[in-house]
Amino acid sequence: MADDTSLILMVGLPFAGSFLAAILPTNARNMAAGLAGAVALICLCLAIILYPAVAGDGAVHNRVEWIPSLDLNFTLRMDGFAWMFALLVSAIALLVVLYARYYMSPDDPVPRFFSFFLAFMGSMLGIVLSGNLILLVVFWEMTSIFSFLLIGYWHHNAGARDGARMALTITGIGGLGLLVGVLLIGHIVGSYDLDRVLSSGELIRSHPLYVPTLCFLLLGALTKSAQFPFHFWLPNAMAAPTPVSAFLHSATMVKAGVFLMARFWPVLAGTEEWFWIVGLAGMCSFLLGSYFAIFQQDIKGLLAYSTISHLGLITMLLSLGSSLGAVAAIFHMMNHATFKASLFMAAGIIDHETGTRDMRRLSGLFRVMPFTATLAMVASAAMAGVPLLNGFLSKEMFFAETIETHVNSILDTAAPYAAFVGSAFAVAYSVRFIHGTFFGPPPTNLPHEPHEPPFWMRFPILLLVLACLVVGIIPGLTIGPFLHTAVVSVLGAATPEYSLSVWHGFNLPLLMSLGAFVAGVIFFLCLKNYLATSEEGPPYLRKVNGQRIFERIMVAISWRWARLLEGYLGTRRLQPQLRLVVVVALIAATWPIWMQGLALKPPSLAGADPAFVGIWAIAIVCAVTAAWQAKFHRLVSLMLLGVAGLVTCITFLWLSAPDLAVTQLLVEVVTTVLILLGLRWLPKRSAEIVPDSVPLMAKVRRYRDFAMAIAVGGGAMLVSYAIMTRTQPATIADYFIEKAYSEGGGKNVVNVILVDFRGFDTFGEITVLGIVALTVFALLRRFRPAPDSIESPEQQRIQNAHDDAQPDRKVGDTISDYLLVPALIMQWLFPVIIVFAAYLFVRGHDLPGGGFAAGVAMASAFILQYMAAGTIWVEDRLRVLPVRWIGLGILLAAVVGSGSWVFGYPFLTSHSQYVELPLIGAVPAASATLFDFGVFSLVLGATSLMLIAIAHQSIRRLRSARAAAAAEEEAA
Amino acid sequence: MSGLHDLPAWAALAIAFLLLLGSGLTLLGTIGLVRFKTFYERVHAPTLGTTGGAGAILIASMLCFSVLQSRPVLHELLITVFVTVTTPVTLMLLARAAIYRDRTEKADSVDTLVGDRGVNDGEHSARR
Amino acid sequence: MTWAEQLVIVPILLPVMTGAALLLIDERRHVLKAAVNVLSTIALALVAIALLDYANTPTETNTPVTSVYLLGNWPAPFGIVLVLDRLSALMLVLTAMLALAAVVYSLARWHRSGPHFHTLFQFLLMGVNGAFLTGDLFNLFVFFEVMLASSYGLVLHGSGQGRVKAGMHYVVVNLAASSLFLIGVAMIYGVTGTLNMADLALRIGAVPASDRMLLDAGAGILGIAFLVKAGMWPLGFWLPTAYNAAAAPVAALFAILSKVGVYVLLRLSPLLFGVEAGPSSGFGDSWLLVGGMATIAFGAIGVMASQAKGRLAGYYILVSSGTMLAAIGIANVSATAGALYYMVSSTLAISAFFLLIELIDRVQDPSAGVLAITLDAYGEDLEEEETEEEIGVAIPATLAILGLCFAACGLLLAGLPPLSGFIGKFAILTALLNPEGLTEGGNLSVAIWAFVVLLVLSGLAAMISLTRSGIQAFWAPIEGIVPRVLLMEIAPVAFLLALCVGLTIFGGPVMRYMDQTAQALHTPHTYIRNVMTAPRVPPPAAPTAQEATP
Amino acid sequence: MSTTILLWSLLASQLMLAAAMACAAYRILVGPRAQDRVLGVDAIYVCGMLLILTFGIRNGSMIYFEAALVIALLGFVSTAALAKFLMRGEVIE
Amino acid sequence: MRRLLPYPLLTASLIVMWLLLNSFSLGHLILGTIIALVASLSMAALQPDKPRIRKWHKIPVLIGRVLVDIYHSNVAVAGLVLSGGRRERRPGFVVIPLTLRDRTGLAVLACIVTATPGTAWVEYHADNGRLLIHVLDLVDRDAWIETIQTRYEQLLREIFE
Amino acid sequence: MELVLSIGIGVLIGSGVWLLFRPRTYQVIIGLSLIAYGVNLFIFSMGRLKTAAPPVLTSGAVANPADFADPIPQALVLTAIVIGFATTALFLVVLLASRGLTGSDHVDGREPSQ
Ligand code: NA
Ligand code: NA
Repeated sequence: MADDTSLILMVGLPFAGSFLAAILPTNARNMAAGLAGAVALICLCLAIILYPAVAGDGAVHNRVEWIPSLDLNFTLRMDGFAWMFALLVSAIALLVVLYARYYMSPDDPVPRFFSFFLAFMGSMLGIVLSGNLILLVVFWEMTSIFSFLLIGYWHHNAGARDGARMALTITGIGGLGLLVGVLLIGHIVGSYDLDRVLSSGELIRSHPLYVPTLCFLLLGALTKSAQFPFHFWLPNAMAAPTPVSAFLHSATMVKAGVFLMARFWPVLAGTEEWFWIVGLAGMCSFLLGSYFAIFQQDIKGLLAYSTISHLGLITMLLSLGSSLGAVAAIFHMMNHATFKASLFMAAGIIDHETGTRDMRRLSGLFRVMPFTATLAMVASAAMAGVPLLNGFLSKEMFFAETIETHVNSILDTAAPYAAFVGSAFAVAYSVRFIHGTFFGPPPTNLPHEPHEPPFWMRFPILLLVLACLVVGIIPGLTIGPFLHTAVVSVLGAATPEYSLSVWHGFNLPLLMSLGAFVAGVIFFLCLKNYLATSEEGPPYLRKVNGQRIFERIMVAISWRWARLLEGYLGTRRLQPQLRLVVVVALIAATWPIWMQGLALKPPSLAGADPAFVGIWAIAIVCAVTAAWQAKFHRLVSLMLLGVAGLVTCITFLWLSAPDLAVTQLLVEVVTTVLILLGLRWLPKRSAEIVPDSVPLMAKVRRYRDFAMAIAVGGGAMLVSYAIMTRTQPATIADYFIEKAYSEGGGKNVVNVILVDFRGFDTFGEITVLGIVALTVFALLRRFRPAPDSIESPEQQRIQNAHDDAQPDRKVGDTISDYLLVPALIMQWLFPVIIVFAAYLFVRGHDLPGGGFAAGVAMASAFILQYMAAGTIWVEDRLRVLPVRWIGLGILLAAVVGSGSWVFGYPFLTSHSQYVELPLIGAVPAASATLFDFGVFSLVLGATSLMLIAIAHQSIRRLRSARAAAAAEEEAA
Repeated sequence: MSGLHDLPAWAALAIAFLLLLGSGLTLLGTIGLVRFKTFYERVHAPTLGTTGGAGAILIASMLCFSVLQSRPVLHELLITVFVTVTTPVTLMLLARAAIYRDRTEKADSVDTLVGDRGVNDGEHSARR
Repeated sequence: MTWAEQLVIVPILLPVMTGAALLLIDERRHVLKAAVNVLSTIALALVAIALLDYANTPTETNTPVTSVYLLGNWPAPFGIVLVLDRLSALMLVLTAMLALAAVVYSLARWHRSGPHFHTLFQFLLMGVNGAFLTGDLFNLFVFFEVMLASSYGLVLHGSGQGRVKAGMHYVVVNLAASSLFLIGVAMIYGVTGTLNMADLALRIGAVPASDRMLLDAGAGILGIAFLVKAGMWPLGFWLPTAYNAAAAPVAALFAILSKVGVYVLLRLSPLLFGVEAGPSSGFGDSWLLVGGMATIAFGAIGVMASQAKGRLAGYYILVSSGTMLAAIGIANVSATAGALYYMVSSTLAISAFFLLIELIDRVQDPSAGVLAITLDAYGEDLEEEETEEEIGVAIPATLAILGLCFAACGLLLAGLPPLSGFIGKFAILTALLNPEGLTEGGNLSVAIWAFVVLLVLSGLAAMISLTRSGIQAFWAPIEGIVPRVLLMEIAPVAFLLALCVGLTIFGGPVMRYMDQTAQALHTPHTYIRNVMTAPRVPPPAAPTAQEATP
Repeated sequence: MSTTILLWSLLASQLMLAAAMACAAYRILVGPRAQDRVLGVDAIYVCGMLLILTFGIRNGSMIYFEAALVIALLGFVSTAALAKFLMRGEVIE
Repeated sequence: MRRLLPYPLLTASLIVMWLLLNSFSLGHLILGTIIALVASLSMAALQPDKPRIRKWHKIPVLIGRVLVDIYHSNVAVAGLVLSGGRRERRPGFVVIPLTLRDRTGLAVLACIVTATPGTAWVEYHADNGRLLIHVLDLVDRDAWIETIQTRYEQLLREIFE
Repeated sequence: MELVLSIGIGVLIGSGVWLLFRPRTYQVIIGLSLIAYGVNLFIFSMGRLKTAAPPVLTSGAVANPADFADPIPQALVLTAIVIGFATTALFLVVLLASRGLTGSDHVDGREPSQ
């Protein structure tokens, strides 16, 4: 198999496996485990097969173009370091799968677990194998996501949910930081290709954006590796099933952070900023982690803090900027993975077999599970750094490095002391773990009766512990070459001389080790009794709970502050929104005028018709009064609005727009009726309910609104005046006037524009009308009047009561008397208006009028009948199917428009011609006329539909009352 | 303002007279609308415009266009007819509504609703 | 005219004719109406794809395809023109995809919860497609109105207090915006004497200095109208409420509506105020940038502050709009390309999310969906339709599938890898940081830094909020209520998400398309030339035959 | 001369009609009751119609005639609706 | 024929209307006839009472009277307005018992009464035929009853009943 | 003429805007109508003002555009009138529905808490 294909397979297989596992049935436990194991095994084998290539050529590449224009490609790249990690990831994955097969309960949806697990594994492999930084970020965030799912696997447990969320939030923030950092690197280097970036160290370090880049990248790395001050998510992630912890917190997830730091070590390390930031974070994590670990009562908590501490150790090593430190760091990454994985698994066995992980309740388990205990003890020893185990070797290197001077500073001077103290703490918590769990009196009162777990559950631990031993005893023969390959791939030419051997002579590091060992044991002995009963967490610092602080901050920022800000910066009320729209538009219009100035012709009334001035004086007074009266005197306001409308119509007429005048007049009539129909359903409102004194704030608001209204009105006035008094540029209108008759076949240019030149606008516009009518209809189908409007209007009740009370009258006499004569006239006007509508329609193309005006006129004929005789009367006689008219109108217009297709012309190409009819003479036969008929049909339908739909509300109420009465009768 | 210059003097003068008459009558009608004290008096006012006023102006219009176009232009007749037929509808409906409103407020018989008494005591808010 | 050229108008005509024809079918024949609607939508999708393919055909001269359709066979700039180019084709396809998902989803039950759903649905498509295709400013207004009118109907579809309240705000604010639109168009006409966009582009540079302030003021007012529709802060407060109130399929389709405003700005800003515009060049860009960023910030805050998923989604639309606006304000090709990709991805995702919300809410309260329709909608309606038993197949493993879809939506919305949400965001970010191209570097302004930070933080806000609501929906319930979800409800969600996956996998070609689109937008010569010289179909040999083009 | 007289009388007549409209508007504004206002609306519509007619004469054009016709034929619809609303509280029953 | 032409008078009027609106030509006559027919047919759908005119020749008489009265009352009312407050007016209501029952006749009467400045139709009770009118300057109540009844009602009854 | 019309436009739009900011739905609908008048006139005015020059050709001869008022704003206003009418109707019904469902005629569907 080609090497590059193997790379793809290594990343792809886990995802494929994940998908397969996801679709397995919930109870397919063994199949899921087998699948996961097989995938891990194949990955492991692939890694092993790839070793020669990696060791020989330095790196295996596979590049698949993804989005080349963004320099985002699916580039995989395996060098020694990546290989080491890939091996570690797949090997430990294999072991964890085996372990998990026994660990997971049949009640759990195990396939889902393995699905997440495999996806996580694939993401982790993706991180280590990415040859493109953006791709790395992709996988990086995917590990966050899948770890979230894995930690929250037992989501019925609130702790799991919170832990998962916190892990995701912290690592997600880190991931975003990493993204920004990577983007900055791309900005500096000009590429996201890892090879190019790795060879641009000098460029990056000398770039002005180096510090921000560094900070962002470290934000990613430190959060992922749970380094101070982002460490607190890790202990909470212990709510995950133990196999998850064993995998995530040994070889993967948290290792991704230090992996990244090591990966970028040649590019970023060696500066003072790097030293300080990384060093400080590492040292704090190292010390805090180990100190906190001592005081944990939960085994997994202890291991979690220990993980923080060990990763702090690695971080410290990387911070130093010395190549030997880097070697030690890489070495410790591997060592920590092996012993920590085994320890987590052991903790899981204890939990699984006893039902608890609380060291206060556990003791003397050595008696019941000696084999497991032995393994755990060896692994703990490795963790404590006991000689002949792998942990010892890297710790010695660590000591040796801390003693050296790197960047002369307090931090550097403090390093050896910190190393010593931290190691002593490590010994203390390791001893505590072993002592508290396996020794002491036999366990009592445990949830389960403890016993050894099945062999295959112990087996992974056994293998890992063996590895700890073998590496610890004969490092040079076992891990040596692989480590070297890894180191060389990171450090390249800067690879230092180092030796991997158990015995380096009796030197200061060894002395420190011994001292730390002794100090740690003594420290433990001092604390032993206290720890047996103490609360979780170290004394005094218990209250400083990172998790709680984080939660508080999160809740404050993401919830309380966000809501407050949402309230401050936004509104759910309509009026402020409208004010904003208006103000912003005002600013948008004022700004350019303000900046550039506006030259205005001096205002003058010369040339103005006095009558025109007069009617506008009326309109202005009426408009202002309409605005003023609209709250309490609705009818007055409506009438005044009508006056303003009438003056508008006359203005159109005066200024040479008879079509507009006719249309506006017709619309005016229909609108008035419409609003009157609506008024029936509005609450009574009279001035009496107004409190005498208006609160100050309301007054202020009113003045503000008033000022805004004046500003807007003044603006509109200025702008319209300015434009009206400027000479008009050459407009496209000239063309229309010239061609209206010769090509459009009509003399009324406006109408020709409407049905021909710009018929498409009309087509859209009538559709709007149709849509609105349908909406009105739909909304009224569900109309439910307010309780105080359900009754008949007061007038009708009084009149009916009056009729009822008079012996010679019956209910309804008043109305029939009232309408006796008017109704007759209105009825006889019906055909007259129809003829008038026909007139408007027919002459439209040559003179003012047209389909729209005709439609509205026709609709008023119907309305008049409804007004005269009532809904029921009319509908007994006329079948009004407005919805059909709407549909037919649109269809007709569209069909006429597309008729031109047949002749190969675009939509709406009109065909106009005067046809000689016998007896009649030349008749204009433009296809536009048919189009106009569609308009007519639609307008008629839409207008009637709206008015009738509202009118129907009155009789619907009657009908429902009648139905209710009938139902009552039936019941009685 | 083309066409008007083509009008013969007699027509121009006749039109001018009719126009002034019509608009004068209309104005008088609306002045009545302002001046009359009660609603029932005011009802009469607009009819001055719809009969005399409109009649005069429509005749002026007919005259003008008939002369200008040298053919009888009679479509103004339609306006006359429509106005004559439609104005009463509104006025009838309105007058009856006013009666009703006064009755419900005064609970009186019609016959007391005469003259200045009983009507319009300055209720300033239109009801609904 | 070739069929391909005639096809340009089909995305407008097909919906309107379908909508009209649906009116002739009796209201009670749901199945027939639904079938007509679905078939028409499918046909529309096919047409849109064909047009996209056509727009993406390489031309001999290597200039972008700009197909001009002269309505009524009147030459530009006098008649109305439709213009198909990569951008409009892209928007058409996007619309069709959302429509397809929404219509199928609605068949589960929403389409019966009020009259004329199908007609309004088709008319909305007509309006949206028209807005994307038209090359005429006033015709744009008309299509905006078509779109808005049907959206008014649809937002109120199903009635009920919440919808009516939200709908009222939606209607009023948009009416105000429509007035601004008219004023803006009128002013531009008053100063330049034309309505055709391409012609306008030619004339703007030549506007005399004494009139320029009026032109700019008109353009500013017009811009505000679009910004109201795009939901820019502080003009978009109506949006989350309205979208939250709308029925699920309606909200899903509405995801495209806020993009119409964005589209217009995207189209007009470089066309009218590009380098050719003389002193007006670059007009409004900095306002867009600042406003866009404010919108991102406000949207992100709202996303975090929202408990109801519908509101969250609504606020996310603001984030998405803000991102687009700010990217338009940046006015550079690669940022525009990235923004286009981002827009497609976020629109699909938000649409899927709107559909999903209703299904997820059933996890917490299985009766929620049904109640939403019937509770306060019917009242004492006598014409109440008979409540039919739901038709369709309920799907197994509902929770897992819902969870998966939710996760996918979450990733897309938060811009997390590996889905297209991340790629879109990354494309914008990398364009911001490398305005001259990745290998060129260049100086970065404070505004760009602010934009970068906002983009990143808005993703974070989405992540936090979505995690919160996801945990609440899927992990918190003690009793595992398995809601009844029909195949035709989940399939559209899956379809939209699959499109996002497709966008991810085929990121390369898609991004290339976006690059070319952005390139054409920023160098509109071809657009202008093709519109202004579009040949008329020669009139039949009539005596009055006019010359083909002026 | 006669044309001048005609033009002046047109002007005067339009002014008078505008004044008539003002009077009617006064009634609408002042009321005091709704029916008075409706009366004003009715009157103002008639005045408007006459104004349109005079305008047509003034321009010697019949093109403005439709507008007057619309008022004559349909203008009453809104006032009748208003009146009916006053009487019955409902325009269409 | 009756189906096609339910209201011949209406149809004819509509044709006249059409021809007045448009200039007279053969084409318009045909078109107008078609439109008028359609309009009459739609009117038929409303099933109004069919007015029957018995004495055609009285119509000009009526029109003449109305025109004269309108002229007189125009002058009278204009005078009233001009005189302002100087002359005392006595507005008042008059109840007029009518025997005319034909709806069309009543409608014509209503139009006449209302269109004439100075009188206004206020209320009509169909059951007892009592008509309430308002008169701007009510000098003599009985004279008004007399005028309405003899000058108009009688004529209308002749025409319509 | 220009001055009068521009003042008129300003007053119509200004009064409409004032009503737009009011809390009662009815005020808003009147406001929208006033704005619609103002905006229509505004659009119309963009074609400049011409008296007695309706864009209606008197003969079939080729016309001189200078003799006629600009027809385009007129066509635009016609469209705007129709759309304005439609939206008024729509808003009216929405306010009715809102009033019916919420019992309030406040634009926010509930009385403001004092
Ligand atoms: Na009278
Ligand atoms: Na009278």
